[in-house]
Amino acid sequence: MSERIITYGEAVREAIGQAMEADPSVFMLGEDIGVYGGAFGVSGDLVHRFGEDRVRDTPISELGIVGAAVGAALTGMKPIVEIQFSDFTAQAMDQIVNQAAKIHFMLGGELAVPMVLRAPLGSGTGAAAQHSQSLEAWFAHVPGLKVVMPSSPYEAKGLLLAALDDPNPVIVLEHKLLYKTSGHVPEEAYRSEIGKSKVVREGKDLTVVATGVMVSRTLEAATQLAAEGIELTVIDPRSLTPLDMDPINASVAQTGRLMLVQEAPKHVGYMAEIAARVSEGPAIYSLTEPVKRLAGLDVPIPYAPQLEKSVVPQLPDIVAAAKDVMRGV
Amino acid sequence: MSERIITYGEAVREAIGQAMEADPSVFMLGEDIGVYGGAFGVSGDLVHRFGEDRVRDTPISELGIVGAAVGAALTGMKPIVEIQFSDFTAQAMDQIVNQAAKIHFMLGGELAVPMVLRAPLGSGTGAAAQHSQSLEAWFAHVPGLKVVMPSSPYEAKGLLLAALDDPNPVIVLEHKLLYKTSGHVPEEAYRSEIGKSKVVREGKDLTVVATGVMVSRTLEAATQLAAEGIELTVIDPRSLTPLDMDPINASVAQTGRLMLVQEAPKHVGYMAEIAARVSEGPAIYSLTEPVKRLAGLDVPIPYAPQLEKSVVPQLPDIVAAAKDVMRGV
Amino acid sequence: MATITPLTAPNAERVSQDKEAAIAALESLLAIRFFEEAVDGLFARGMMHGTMHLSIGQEAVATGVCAALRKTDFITSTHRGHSHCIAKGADLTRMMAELLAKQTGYCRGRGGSMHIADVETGNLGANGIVAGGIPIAAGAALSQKLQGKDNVVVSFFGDGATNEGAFHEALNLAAVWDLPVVFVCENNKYGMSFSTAKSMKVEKISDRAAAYGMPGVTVDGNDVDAVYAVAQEAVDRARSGGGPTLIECLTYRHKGHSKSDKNLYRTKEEIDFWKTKDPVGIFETKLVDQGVLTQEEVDQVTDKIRGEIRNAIQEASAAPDSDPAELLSSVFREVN
Amino acid sequence: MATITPLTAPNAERVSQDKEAAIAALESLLAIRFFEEAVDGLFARGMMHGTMHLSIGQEAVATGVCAALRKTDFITSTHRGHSHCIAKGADLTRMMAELLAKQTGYCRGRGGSMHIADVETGNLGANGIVAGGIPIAAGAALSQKLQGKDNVVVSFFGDGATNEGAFHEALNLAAVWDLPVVFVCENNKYGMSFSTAKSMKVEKISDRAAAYGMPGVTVDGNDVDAVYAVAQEAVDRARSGGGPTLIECLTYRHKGHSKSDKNLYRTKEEIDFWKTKDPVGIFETKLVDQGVLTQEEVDQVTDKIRGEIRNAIQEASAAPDSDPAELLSSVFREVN
Ligand SMILES: Cc1ncc(C[n+]2csc(CCOP(=O)(O)OP(=O)(O)O)c2C)c(N)n1
Ligand SMILES: Cc1ncc(C[n+]2csc(CCOP(=O)(O)OP(=O)(O)O)c2C)c(N)n1
Ligand SMILES: [Mg+2]
Ligand SMILES: [Mg+2]
Repeated sequence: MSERIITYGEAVREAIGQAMEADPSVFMLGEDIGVYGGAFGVSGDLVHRFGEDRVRDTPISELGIVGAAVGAALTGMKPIVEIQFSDFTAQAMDQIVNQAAKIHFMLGGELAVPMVLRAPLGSGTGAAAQHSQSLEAWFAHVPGLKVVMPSSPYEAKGLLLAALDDPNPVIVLEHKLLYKTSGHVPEEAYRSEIGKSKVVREGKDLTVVATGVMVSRTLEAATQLAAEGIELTVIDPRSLTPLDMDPINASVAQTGRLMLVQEAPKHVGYMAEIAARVSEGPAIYSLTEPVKRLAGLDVPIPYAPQLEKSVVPQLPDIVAAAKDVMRGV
Repeated sequence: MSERIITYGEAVREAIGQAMEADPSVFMLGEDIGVYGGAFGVSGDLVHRFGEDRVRDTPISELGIVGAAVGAALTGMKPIVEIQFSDFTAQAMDQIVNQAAKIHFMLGGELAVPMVLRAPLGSGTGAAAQHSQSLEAWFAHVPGLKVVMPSSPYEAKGLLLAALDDPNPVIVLEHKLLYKTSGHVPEEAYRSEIGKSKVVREGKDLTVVATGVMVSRTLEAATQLAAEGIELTVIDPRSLTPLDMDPINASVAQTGRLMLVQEAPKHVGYMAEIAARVSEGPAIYSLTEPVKRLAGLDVPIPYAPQLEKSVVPQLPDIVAAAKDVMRGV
Repeated sequence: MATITPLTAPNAERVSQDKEAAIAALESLLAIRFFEEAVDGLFARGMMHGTMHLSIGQEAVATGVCAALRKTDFITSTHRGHSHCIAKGADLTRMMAELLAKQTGYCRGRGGSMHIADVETGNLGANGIVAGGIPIAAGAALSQKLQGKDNVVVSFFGDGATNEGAFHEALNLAAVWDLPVVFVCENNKYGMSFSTAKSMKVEKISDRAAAYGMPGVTVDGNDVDAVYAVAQEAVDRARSGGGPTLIECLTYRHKGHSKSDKNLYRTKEEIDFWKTKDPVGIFETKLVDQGVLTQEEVDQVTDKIRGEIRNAIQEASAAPDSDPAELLSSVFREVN
Repeated sequence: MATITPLTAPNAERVSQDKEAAIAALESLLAIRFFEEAVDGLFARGMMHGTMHLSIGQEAVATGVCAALRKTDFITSTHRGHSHCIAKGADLTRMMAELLAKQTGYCRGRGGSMHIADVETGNLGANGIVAGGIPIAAGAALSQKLQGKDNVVVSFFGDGATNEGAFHEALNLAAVWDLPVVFVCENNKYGMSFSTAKSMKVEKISDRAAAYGMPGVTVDGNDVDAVYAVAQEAVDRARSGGGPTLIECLTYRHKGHSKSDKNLYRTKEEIDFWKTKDPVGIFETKLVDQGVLTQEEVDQVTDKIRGEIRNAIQEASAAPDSDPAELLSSVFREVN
């Protein structure tokens, strides 16, 4: 089979298109997703294929939109909400956290909220502090939400289709810098399992867990490091909630070293959870070095390109940090 | 000096009253803080002392209220916003996170947002899932916010006065169950330092870090355990951002054992950060046992008293968990 | 099970003109009243947990509105939601069981007073968040439209809720999408302690409809007939594709906001005045005066409903307490 | 430094009737136009980072409104904020430096186009969040009132912003507290790609003022004189304790929403039509026609402003790049 190469953005669009073809209850709503094609071009031509009813442009009112999705999900539809920048989920936190996440449990289990909320996160586009955050830790901390972070075109499609099969609210955090990156994506509708971490590279020296854009960046680092004789295992949790620790623990047992890479600010970020889980279990006894967290600085994302790059782990930072761990510093 | 005993709620009120007397720029705004006296009775008679202008009842519009506080703070005032239940910060996350937290940095450092946002968190009152959350991890993760969690009447006053001295936005997360608890509170206006953890009990066997209502609950557990010959060091970080690890690391170096107690759901909760910090530093080599996190279950808070109690660490749970750590299970 | 006769649209202009509809409405008014008096008592005796928001004094709103609805229509409700729940046809035993933290309660004891939902009767849930249900109602209405169903959604909320952004965004969405939804504001003059006179500068909350280009109407919320009339018109409009309406029902709660209310923000005179406009008494008197029911028939209905409430309390009390064992497994709906 | 003559209230009813005020207004219009044409060019040549929202075509709004303001008055601005910034009196060099990611920029390179603030001229900041500045403006106005100052606050925002909950909550607060604030909506017919015809069902956005019991007025936003007239009235009312006003300025942006806009949602005809209503050209013509300025004088002003913009670019380009070294230390303001 020849590899079909498409972009991450196209992979998301393809997943939505296939879901909408297969299931009339699936529809999209969000700002500028119609004729504009989406702020990041993700919805593209979907409005022409499925019409304005099912690819529904909305007024600028994130709380209302997410609330509308909750109401639609409660009554037989399967909405996909697009929030233009994940920063604007701040506007909609009540509907996401106090409503969508809790309704199934709180109302006794008869009702459910099968909806998908997609939002791009991350820095690197010069959009500054209010358009560049990585807020995955917020959502991952809320019982009742599932949270996935596709790190490649393949996962962008597979995780989104899995999210659409799930009868619960699923937050899909896409990364802006990945939209235009390309990779192998099968044409058929396949699923990536939510709740299974994926080992994307195996190596004997150092276990690295990374999310979002940091997965491909870490893979690049791994290639560089391999040339210097350092072999990385790279694990992409894919789903932050639920989190599958098995491959991480297994790998740490082999390598004895653990590095965690995220774009979000370090303090109380998602990777703290993985460090905590390791520190709580038998894996802690396998560690020959302290855990290393490589994360964004605890600052808002600045505008200037040189500043923006300096606050988030870049390729050389990952390489250097891995070497530090190997050298025991 | 005889100990003056007042409640936690009274301590908060006293701090506000002293600040308002000392500084005309201090004022309060929030829902039902005027003649009603506040949903938890905290503002009490302040409206009679300082008038409706400075103890300002607001319409039900959390986003607007916090935004108004931001605007007032930018232009010479020092607002104290009360959000009735910390769950409703969800409504105001944009103003808290995208505005208040970022303005000083993002706008180049000339402007600042000296405001205090007080909100009660926690379960135990039968108010169910939308009125019982412990969302401290959200705020602690946001660069530009300081976050404190007073665990006693003494800290309620000291941390609030310190927050009011701070030229930055400070989130003060009070615990509902503590409002009616009493303790020693000096009459004069004193400050608790933000960014300094406090060792509230010293013992040689096990280091326990706890926040909010879990501090007093852990102290009770410590008393019980002492009777059985197990001596706990209990540390209250008081400020979650910035976090002071020094006493924690120092204590772990002595005890070799670390237990972390929080009410919030465990997954991606605040205590993961402390575990991660320990796992990253030399303290990891002092550990003779894995770290133990005792936290809320990863579920929304249920209504029924027996359910509500079962999802959050109670006194017997703390005692049992400490013994488990001591026994190495 | 403890149930009342389902509300029904009268075969006449007014509810009070059709004996069958009138009896159902009276049952609804009384069931709400007695249910809440009962839980008020249980709470006072420490037999109930949490907090409680009573709609005593506001019974005509839910009753009049739900008389205009079909069973397949949906509602979203509020923290002060017992009345909506009962008027839409909920089982009083399961409601009571929920408040008593029983496994047989509507939410299996997880929700309590503020979170009762009833799939059976289209109640999408009470809501602890002020204005939280309004966007959800818009979404449920969008869902009906997309599915080509002719169900209507009613969203109940208070005066205070109209100051929340969620109200604004939801009404705008409903308007631009011509959704089959009716927004019913129960203006009881206060959002907790804060009066509408202070919380907004409009004379009538229904004036806010103009900001969304939708019809707005204000009605005496203590008069079942009046509420029914405007609700029926709005529901018809919604069902026939005419889009949303904002209805403001002027009413009053006799009790405090919740259990912790000391009533410092309103006068005894005001409360007494509104007690003279008691919706239950007004409706009873009207029925007897108009000769639709005799006083004996009213008394019979009263006895029946008292019996149902007693029944509900007994059945609910006998049920097993809700069980912590199953909590963890039900945060997520199982993936099939 | 590259500055223009500060805007000033005319000694006449209209700006165009007072030579001094008219020159200042013309400088403002041209400075906004040329500044944005310059950054558009720099962006196209890859010399600028991030994104950019241009207000070319909307210059009369900021100019007319700020002519009615004092230096001590405050504004809150938007993602499309260059015009407000310039009209309020910002230094063009520091603005340009910010866009060029320089240490000397208004935000030391941390904010970029969407976050310029200027303490000096009372600009509390552009805002990347649609409607984010509106509640902040209400708060700044509350602050003036509490401090007994007679400053006024103007909040600029777009048509799309009026669909956000933040708009609703802020206007309501301003109304009930009688705050000295003027809400200026620049209705350029689109929120990104979504037209007001689809995003709301009101004829005029100013009709939304009724929901807050405040005056609302719609004005030709491409006419400096017309904008000034309504702004002056609203500012006077605010300053004298008469409370807030909602002003809707009808205008149009000639350029796309931002750099990624393919303009698929509007027609060439519509764009061309609005170009015939260019606020800069209209004002120039009026001044010459009315004999307030000669064409030569207009040309002189034009040359002066072109020079200032060139100057700004040169000075800004020569400044040092913003420095990562100091980032970590300035997340919090130092505790004294
Ligand atoms: C978002 C939010 N803010 C505040 C509260 C606290 N609260 C609960 S009910 C209430 C008053 C609501 O007033 P209104 O909408 O008029 O309804 P009523 O209680 O009068 O029925 C308040 C402030 C809440 N539950 N949710
Ligand atoms: C809360 C929020 N939602 C969405 C966006 C993305 N966005 C930026 S500008 C814009 C359009 C704003 O329209 P309008 O208020 O009319 O202002 P204009 O761009 O026309 O000046 C949108 C949707 C945002 N920045 N903030
Ligand atoms: Mg009310
Ligand atoms: Mg616009």
